Amino acid sequence: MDKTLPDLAAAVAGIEDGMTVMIGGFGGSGAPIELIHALIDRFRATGHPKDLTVVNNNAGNGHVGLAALIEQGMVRKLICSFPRSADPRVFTELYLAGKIELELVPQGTLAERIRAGGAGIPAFYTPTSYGTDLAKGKPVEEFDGRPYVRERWLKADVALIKAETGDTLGNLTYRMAARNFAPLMAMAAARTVVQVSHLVAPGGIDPEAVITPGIFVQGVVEVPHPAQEEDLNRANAVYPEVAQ
Amino acid sequence: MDKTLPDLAAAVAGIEDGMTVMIGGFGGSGAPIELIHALIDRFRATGHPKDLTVVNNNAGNGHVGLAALIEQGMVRKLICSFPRSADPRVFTELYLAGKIELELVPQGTLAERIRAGGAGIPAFYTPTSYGTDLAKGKPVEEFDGRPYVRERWLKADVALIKAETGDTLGNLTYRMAARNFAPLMAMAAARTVVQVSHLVAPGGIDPEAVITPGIFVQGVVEVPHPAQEEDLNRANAVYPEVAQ
Amino acid sequence: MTKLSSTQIAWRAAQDIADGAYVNLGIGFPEMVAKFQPPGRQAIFHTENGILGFGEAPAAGAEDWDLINAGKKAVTLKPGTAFFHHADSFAMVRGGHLDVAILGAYQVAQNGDLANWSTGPKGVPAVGGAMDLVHGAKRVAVITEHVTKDGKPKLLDACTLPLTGVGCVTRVYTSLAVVDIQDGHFVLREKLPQISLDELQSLTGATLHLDGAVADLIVPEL
Amino acid sequence: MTKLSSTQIAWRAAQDIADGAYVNLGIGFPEMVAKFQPPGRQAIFHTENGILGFGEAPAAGAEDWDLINAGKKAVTLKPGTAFFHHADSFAMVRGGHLDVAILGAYQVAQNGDLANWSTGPKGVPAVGGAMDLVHGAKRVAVITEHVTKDGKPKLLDACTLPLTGVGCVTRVYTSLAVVDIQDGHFVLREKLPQISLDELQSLTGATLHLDGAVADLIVPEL
Repeated sequence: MDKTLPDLAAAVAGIEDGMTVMIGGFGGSGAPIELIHALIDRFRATGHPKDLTVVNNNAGNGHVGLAALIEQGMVRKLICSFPRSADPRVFTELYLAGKIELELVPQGTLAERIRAGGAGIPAFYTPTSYGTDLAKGKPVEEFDGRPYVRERWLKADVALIKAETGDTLGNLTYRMAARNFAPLMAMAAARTVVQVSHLVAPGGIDPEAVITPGIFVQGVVEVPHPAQEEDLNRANAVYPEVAQ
Repeated sequence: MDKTLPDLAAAVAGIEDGMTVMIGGFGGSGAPIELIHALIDRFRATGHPKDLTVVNNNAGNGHVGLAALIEQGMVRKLICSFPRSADPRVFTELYLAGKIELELVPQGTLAERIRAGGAGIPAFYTPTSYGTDLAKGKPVEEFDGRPYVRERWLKADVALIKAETGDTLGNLTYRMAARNFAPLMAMAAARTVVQVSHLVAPGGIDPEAVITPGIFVQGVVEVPHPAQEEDLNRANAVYPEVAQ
Repeated sequence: MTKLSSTQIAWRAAQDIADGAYVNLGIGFPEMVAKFQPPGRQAIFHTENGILGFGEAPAAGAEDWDLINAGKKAVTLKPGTAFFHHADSFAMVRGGHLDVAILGAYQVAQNGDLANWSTGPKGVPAVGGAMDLVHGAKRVAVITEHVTKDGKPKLLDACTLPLTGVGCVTRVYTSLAVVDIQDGHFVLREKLPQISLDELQSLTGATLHLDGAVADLIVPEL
Repeated sequence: MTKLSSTQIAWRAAQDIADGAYVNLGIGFPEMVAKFQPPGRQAIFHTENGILGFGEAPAAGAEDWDLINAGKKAVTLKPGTAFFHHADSFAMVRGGHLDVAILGAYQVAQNGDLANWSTGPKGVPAVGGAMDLVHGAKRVAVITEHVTKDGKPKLLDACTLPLTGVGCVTRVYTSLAVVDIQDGHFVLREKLPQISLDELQSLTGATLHLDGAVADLIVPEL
């Protein structure tokens, strides 16, 4: 019953070519930098995984984290709401060159589709995007005289998320707005792997304070003092570091 | 911006004949006994409100709380999943006499319909109830080869709920499994009135610990040491007390 | 007739629950399954009203009525318990996150249909979370007497009572046997050694298929 | 030409926000509205990424990058702040719980259509939360220059750019005027006293209707 993983390599071991991977974070807040970099390490050592479909709110910033994953050529398709950032060059150049696919989803619809995937709701209706290009090809139906667009659930093979405190059963708390998509992605992925800043024994988290109950978590790895994407970018960090 | 209400009478003042009222609680846990009894007091003094549609998981137990509200004849229709309890006589007798309507909803569908009402989702699909009497007349559609039933959102004019700690902005925490439907009902009602055991100033609740953010709450009234329905029933309590 | 007690049926069902499994037990009789976890295994119990990983019943008088299960019985905290609201609770159910749900039954059909919520149009209908559980948990099992109080089969070719769910049950633990449901058939896995196959078939409302050896259903005195 | 600065447009929009209102400000220019709450009024600001009731920007160097708004700018805690996940955040939006959303615009049409997310097929499209906000908040207002950088009207009979939402905007605060959208028409409420009605009309891509007196748009130097 102990869901603790020995290290980051073990945490990203189950991710295979072609999988859909949800990655927590809104911009840099909540981005599981160490898990992403471990996945890059594996790719550089083995050539896998590649052809990933990645679900994230954004498309990376600078040359670390998600941007680095994209820069390595590991991502075939991105599902996101806002592929812009302070430095979106990595994604932008690949996208304009036709080398990466983009499925653009309104942010609230993205969140709700992920929740629906986790909650066993295959489809739902939302007013969002009605009458816009992003509703093209989607069924529309009126309820109480107002038109709504039907959206489908979104699931993943794996979710990589960052939490603040986790116990060995997978119960999680988050830190401020780093929470964002992580609790939803944990629900929607067949396998959710979490980097926690503090790993504690069961009982180490107040049952009232649990945000993600352990049932949604399959693996926990402790990463004390995780890097903050924003700090890395302000220091012009690049991953992997360029050999001198 | 202060949402504090002076007393229980003020808390239930806005509830009118024919309204839909969501009442928190799963059995006795989370039942806002004092708010319900205040509503009964108003009805006995003024003859209003009546013809209410009440949404609750159950149909009351004994002769206090929701059972007492029903016993007073204030409820025209009940929407619930499980109209049974240790002592369900009040509802049972009225129901079998054809004096109260029942809309029976599977518990998870009830929860999701209420959440949908709060989240602006007019309809969603669920596998629950497919092929059963409770799906009769509802649209069915296949997704990925599996049949699902379409369910509509559920909203209310007023929600009456119980919370543990509330601040004057309406941020709430709950106590253990008394949480149940309350956070959902708070979202789905046009006006949510909360009895809190502890009223604190803004800042008195850790922002990470807030379960219901204040945006979902319109009024807060402090009721220290609220009655527990189960305790009342074990003491064979009746509301209002019979005059000697 | 020799048959297992309810306690013994619950014991047998408990043997198939893996260590670390997330389990929902229906209210009433199925709640008993929690008492018989095999040594070295610890399941994590879910209750519809928003608790995961709760502990057993408190001593009489020590109840906290905000800490109850779906049957409104008092439970206790354990290290690792989590609270959540009803929509999250049924996201766990409907979203396929539970490993096992164990429910009672009025009737089970050979195609996996379950009837356990209504005995017909009279009386007050009540469904609770049963219709959600049968379409949510990865494995839906039933524990039940093999026949009704007046001796009629509960395992049938088709349910006659209102359905809880369609094609949802995959294993039935009865007072006489363990029966799987596969490809629209009952497949007998275990039976009490004291009862003959013919006798068991005569108490069952649809053909019991065989698929390999039938094991003896051996349960300790409890 | 005399016109309001962005800061002044933001100030004007802020005057219409009631005490205690729940408000979402679009990223960029609309964020400025928060600075100009009239004395005695305190709105509660919502940001898509899961904070309600946050405070203003911290001093440089005091940022916590887990405490940011939807524009990824650092904010601060205030007494009464609450955190929540993205689905709850957009339940607030889509469920009609916000009193006001104030957004920027490329174009606004007289029927309330808004275009503010895409300037066409070239480049990288990005939508964020705009399409959710326009169908969620009780009141959707726009703040914008009255005309584009090259002098073309932004208030039009119909949008030519890809839509963010249909019939969603009810008030537009521009660098020259305050315009309501009612029954498929622009209705002029306020204009800079220095500009004539004819001149304003010539800078507007659809008829400005009058419905009672047009007030002077008076904004302090800021």
